[in-house]
Amino acid sequence: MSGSGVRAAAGWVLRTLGRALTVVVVTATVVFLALRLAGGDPVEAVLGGPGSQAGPEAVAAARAQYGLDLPLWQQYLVQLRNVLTLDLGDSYARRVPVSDLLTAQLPATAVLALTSLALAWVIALAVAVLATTARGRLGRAAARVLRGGELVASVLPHFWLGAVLIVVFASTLHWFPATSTPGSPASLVLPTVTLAVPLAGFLGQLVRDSLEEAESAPFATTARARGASPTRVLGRHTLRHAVLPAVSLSGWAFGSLLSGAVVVEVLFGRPGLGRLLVDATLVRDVPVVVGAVVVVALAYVVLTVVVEALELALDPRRRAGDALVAAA
Amino acid sequence: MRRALRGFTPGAWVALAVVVVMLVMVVAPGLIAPGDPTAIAPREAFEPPSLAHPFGTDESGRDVWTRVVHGAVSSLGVGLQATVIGVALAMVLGFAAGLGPRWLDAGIARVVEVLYALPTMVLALLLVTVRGPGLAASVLAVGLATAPGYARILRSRVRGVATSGYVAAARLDGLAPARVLTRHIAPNALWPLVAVLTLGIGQAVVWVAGLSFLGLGALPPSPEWGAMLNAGRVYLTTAWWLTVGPGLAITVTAAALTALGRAFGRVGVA
Amino acid sequence: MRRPALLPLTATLASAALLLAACSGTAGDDASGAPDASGDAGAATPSAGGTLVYASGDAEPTCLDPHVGGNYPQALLASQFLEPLVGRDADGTITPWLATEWTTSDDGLTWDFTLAERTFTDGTAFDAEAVKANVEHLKDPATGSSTGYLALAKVDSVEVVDAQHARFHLSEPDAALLESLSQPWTAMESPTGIARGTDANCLAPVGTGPFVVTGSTPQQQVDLVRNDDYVRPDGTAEPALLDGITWRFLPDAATRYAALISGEVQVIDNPQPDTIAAADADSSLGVEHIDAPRPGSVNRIELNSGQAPFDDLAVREAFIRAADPEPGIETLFAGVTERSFSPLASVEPLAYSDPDLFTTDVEAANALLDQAGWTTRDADGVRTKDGNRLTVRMPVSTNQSVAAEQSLFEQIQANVAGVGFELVLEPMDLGAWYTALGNKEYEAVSAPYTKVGPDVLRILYHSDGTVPAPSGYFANHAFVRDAELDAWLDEAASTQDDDRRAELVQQAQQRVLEGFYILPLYDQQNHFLVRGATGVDVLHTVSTPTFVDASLTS
Amino acid sequence: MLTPAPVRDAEPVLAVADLRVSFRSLEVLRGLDLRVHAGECLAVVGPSGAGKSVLARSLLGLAGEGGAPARVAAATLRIAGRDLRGARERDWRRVRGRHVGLVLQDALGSLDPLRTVHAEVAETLHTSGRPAARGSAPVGERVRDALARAGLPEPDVVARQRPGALSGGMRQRALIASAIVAEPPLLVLDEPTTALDATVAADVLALLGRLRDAGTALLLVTHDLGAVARIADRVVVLADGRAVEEGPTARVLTEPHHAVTRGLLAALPRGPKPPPAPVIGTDVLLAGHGLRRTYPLPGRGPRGARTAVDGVAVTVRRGEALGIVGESGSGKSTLTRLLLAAERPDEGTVELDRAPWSDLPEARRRARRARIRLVPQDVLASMDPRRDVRRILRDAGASNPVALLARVHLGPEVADRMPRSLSGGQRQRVAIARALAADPELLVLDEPVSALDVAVQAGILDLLREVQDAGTALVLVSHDLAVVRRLCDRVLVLSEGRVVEEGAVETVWAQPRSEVTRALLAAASPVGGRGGR
Repeated sequence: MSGSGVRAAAGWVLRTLGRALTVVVVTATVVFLALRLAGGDPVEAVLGGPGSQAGPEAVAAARAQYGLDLPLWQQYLVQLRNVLTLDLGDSYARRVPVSDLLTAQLPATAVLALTSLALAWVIALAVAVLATTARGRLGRAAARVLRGGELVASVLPHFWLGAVLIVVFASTLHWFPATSTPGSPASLVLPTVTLAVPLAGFLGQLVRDSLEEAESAPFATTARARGASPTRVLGRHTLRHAVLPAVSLSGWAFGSLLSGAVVVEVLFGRPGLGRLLVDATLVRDVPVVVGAVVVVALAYVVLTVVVEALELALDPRRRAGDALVAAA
Repeated sequence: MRRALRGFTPGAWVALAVVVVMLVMVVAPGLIAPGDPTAIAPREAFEPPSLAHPFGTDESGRDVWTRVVHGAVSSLGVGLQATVIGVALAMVLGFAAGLGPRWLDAGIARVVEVLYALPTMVLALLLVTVRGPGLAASVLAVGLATAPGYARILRSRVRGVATSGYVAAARLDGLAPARVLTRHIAPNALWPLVAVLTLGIGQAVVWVAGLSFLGLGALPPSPEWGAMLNAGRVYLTTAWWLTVGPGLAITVTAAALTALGRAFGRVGVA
Repeated sequence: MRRPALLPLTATLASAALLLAACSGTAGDDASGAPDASGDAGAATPSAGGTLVYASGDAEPTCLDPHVGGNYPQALLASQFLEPLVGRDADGTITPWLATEWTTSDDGLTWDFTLAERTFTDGTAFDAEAVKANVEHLKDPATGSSTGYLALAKVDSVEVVDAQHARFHLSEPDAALLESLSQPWTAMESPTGIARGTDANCLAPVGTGPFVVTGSTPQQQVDLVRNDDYVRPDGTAEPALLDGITWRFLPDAATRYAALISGEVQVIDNPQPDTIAAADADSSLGVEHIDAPRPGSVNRIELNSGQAPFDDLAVREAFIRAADPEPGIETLFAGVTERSFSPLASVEPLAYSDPDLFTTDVEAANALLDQAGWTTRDADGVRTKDGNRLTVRMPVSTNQSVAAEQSLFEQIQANVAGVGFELVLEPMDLGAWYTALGNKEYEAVSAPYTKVGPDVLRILYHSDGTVPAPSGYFANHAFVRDAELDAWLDEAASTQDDDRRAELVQQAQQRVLEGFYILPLYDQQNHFLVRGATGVDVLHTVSTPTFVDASLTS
Repeated sequence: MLTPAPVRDAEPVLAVADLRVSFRSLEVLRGLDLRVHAGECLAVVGPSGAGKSVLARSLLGLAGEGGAPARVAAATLRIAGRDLRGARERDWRRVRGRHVGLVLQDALGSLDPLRTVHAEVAETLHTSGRPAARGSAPVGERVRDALARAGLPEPDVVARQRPGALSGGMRQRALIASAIVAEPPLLVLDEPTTALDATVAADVLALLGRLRDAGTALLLVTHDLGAVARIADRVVVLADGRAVEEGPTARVLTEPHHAVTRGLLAALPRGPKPPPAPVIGTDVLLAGHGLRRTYPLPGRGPRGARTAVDGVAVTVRRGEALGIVGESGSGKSTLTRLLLAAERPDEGTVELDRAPWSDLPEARRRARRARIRLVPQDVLASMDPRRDVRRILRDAGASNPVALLARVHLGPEVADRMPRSLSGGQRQRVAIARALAADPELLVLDEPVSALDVAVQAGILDLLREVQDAGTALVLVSHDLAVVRRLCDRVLVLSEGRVVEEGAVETVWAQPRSEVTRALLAAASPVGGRGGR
């Protein structure tokens, strides 16, 4: 790599770190302020939850232990320092370091989100390809059904879909368990499907739109004129064009997955960040909520970096060398 | 608009018809379902669908059909409000980023990123803890959560329009910048949002419904669809029909709005 | 379950499922939690060993030590590994447990307990020192105890007479001391365990109970294994049949029931009333239903008499006359519970009922409101007086209220709307709910209170209960301030005379009911559904389940 | 310049009889007969909508491309000896690439932008059987060979690049390389030079000529009669789905029989500017002195820069028509922008009517912008898609849009149309009308006819002549010398940002002094002829 290349890489790393820092600090601040303005005394989280009838000495002791007797701005600075040092402090309610708690909960959510994302992409691509390449009367009818299915899937509320899946596949057919068992892949099936189906519907529409566009582009015609089979045209040309817009919308997918994870984790009784967030918010366990949101925000930054890399891999036009020539 | 309709596929026409029916439900629900959506009859609870009760009755003996019809106002209302909030915020961000100097564009990119990094559910949870119960927090959360997406679309549209041939032509025709903005940039940048908006309302309806699962939805006894769907969900094994009405209402409405939005997008100025 | 009704759904989703089955490989085979559900309770035979899976709908305790804070989820779990000094049988009689006998002085200020010979599961001996350490732990502000701290408010100190004898010194007589000591929140923990500090003790408190906490996965489960050296309250050394219990947290009621039916779990709590009824009605499901209403207060709506409009007796009566919850209770709870007309739970022997006070009478309600000056109605049909609407704000804790209960509130909302009340139901999370209560931003509220014995009346209706704790919490939500009632409750709390106590308790209940401070609804619901296990029993203190004689059926 | 007629008795590479193609109820081709022999180039010409593109696609079994399912029927359809009547998709795939290659007009769109040139060119080899097994050179070598044959310098470098990194001419060559890599006996070319500069187009045509000479049968679909004259042996004139005239190129172009053919030829711009000579004032309307404009190259730091306009002086007199010609990248567009004060020169100034123009702040220029108006190259993009023609004209200052439309020979009904729904010629007229709305003294036209059909082109040129005769000065930017000669009084030849030649059009035409001008003249349409025959 040339000197300018090294400089460019260093600049990129700095920029990314700067972005991460901004996002983390801003989200942590927003969450801290929101929770502290929300009403509900965090000290109750220490004393066994809201509605505590602990005596005044107990309350004072707890306040002192967790620094809740400091002025709010000092508490904020402490919180911010904790975030920036990735120490994150201790949970008020659970009395363990937030980082331990998050380390324990993150994998479950990550596995759920990633398997769902993978499944959603598989479904979306399969449906888009089937719907686009369908031939004949029957095929076109099937394609129409698939398109309608995509549309409906994209608007299914997670909680309802999950509930229906549980009733059908857990309590009626006994195919898959409704709840999570550590280390059991089968217990991942229903939550994954619940998360994946609406996302697949959304991605599928995007992919299909751009696939149809790419299939009618001149380069596809040219490829066919070279004797390329439909499979080859799809595999070597159009599919790559088709996934690009959906990949760019990964920020949206991220939000959808994380929001869905909150619902799915509660519904299926799975451990995970989403459920942790809900529970911690209810009891005003500020360090846990801040920590969880910061982790989510960092995950988002990581995701955008991955997406950028993916876009570069998929679309060489974005690479520096070509961009120079194209711009000139 | 007339030109837009000419480009409609049969599917888009069906979607348009559904939306029109929904609008009737909003404007004059009594025409379709004359009953009182909150009138209880505990002794007639959990009745399966029949001619008298097309969607059955719920746990309090209320007619689910009547509630679904009367719920259109609040359900579509929240979708619309959330989308309006999202679009309003997006317009500020999008135009500022699209027309402003580089540092402003970069700053707004950060704001958008932060909004993206806070998933809808998390935003909603936080807002509900701050603002208290009711739909207002959900609406605001969904509005905020959808804003970054709109803002990004708008920013690139504004950029695109601002560098377009007709804006350049207008400048060379001697048109003042403010007039260029109001006459050319704003209408052309906002036009594609009609499609996105339509689509967004449908999505917002679904989001708000999703929030009711966490108890962040409409206040009882409002027949908001998401709240109904969540209330009916717990009886899925014993009274499945409770979710059919609101479930259909949500999916059909959102699907129709999505289809319509996509149709607008296709025939509109692409 | 109505299988035919589900067919369309099944058909639509079946294709997707097929796809997934292919993706997940041998999912169907190794689904550890999804065994064949054809098991029939009639043919089932109990077998020793095995791990029972319990699915709790209650919040996951953030600390397993019930001394810290002290809520019902902690009690549920603590009942499996901690034991109290005394027990309580079905008719309310106090029975020996870790204390084999006890005497009290004439002035009621000194109690002597003779202790059983037990060893904590960490090897520490259970003796008078341990009892002293436990009481001190509960009373130490640093522990942050709430429930146990209140229960032992009158205990000044514990004196170690000798290893097997502990003497309690009280500041004033406490008629409810034994009942207080029977609760899981005051159960005995190993002093060695307590000495580890709150953080460690929260993760795995050490007791003398039939099971031992071995670990926990946050938001997933707590693992319990059998205490092989367990000695039962009657002194026989006989460990539990099960190898252990997996205590899981499944917040969603529908999912819990589905997990029970699919065989993933054997016991669930907080089931939906409709699923209880379905299980009761269909014996082929093989579900055993245990109905164990909680002691203490009944589930009721308290009317805030401390501020308008419910500072007016007539308005309170009008509300209660118009509410008409009975049809709703019948349908929503599908016969699994009955309407209550008492401030106290039906399991309390001293509960006093007066159904006549609660007959529905819309005309009377209207007349009462007219009398009270709420004569005009606005466009929404809500009564007004001096420009104020007859609005009743009711914060509803979505974490504490099951769906059926929230539906019942909606029905009451519709009913009282008929006479001109605007009942605003405000669903909110627990934190916000307590905040609303603390700020007195409510006119009506439902806040069940679990405590063993009629002493709960003193907590809920004594004017002392209107003074908030440091957190802002106060128990007397109805804001009852009645000097005579206070006197009766004080005397009931300290009298050594059981008959006098019964008389006072009844008088007090009568006063509360006649003052229309509360609208009693039904017992605090506490049901367990069991499938694939037998021998599950319930303790008669705070109705927590015990699995000491439970075994899995195959 | 025509090659000797090939041997006719051999089996033709392409034989088509009574070819009919219809989409739903619309018949686009109505019985067409074609024969192309090896080493022969057959041109198919005709006005827009004659069915030329459908024909090109039908010959590869791709008539249905673009959505609507097509019905294709023919009495004969033979390519390289294979009967393809009723051929199924699988049969067609064996023919495409190997026996017939296709080159489309839009080279940028026709090459997959995400793939390297190598991948695109090699594709045919991968689809038409296993290349290695066919006993020929390995793929890399054959791709290299094809690129070299297509006239690309440094084929190894080009092979690694992506289409986006290539210039228009290189892209077109790469596309041709991808069509000839498997050495098909028949090459179908759909408007292969339309999007190219005259000189580049001439090179590409020369390449095609070499391919033909090497024995490839070419079917050239085009509306560019100049291209036809250069390489076609025979011409088929298509109108309304039928062949209305067929014959050797020389005969068809010089003695057209059919009205359509005559119309096509008549519309070609040729010859000098018709009299009467316009009234040209003596005072200078617009003058640029020492204009220089440099663009930084992105990512290259302060050192990297490209000088687009380098010390240009230009004057336009009142009522005069000035032509600015040059190849792509010669600085034409930048100079136009400088004259319009759309951007500021790095050095030098532009004066309008002897008053400062480029040096003024934009706010003070605005009032005078009515005096100098632009008709941009991409006319459609310059019109707000949300506004109809009436509003577009009003926006530009027209008080009576209908009268203005009449001035550009458009009916009043056009006022209510949206720009998208207009034909290319109509759009161009609307654009001119808009530019005329404020009665400017100078009209700057950037390639006003390059995207238009010859017939439409002629009409626009006539209109511009009318505009000049009415007293408006014109600056016509074009790469087509024939167009400039037809319309302009004076011409400025640009190359690499500098003026290489300047003078009266006829003088430059007759005695070009610079190499660049000579090359442009050589590339200019030979049908028009240098001498105006």
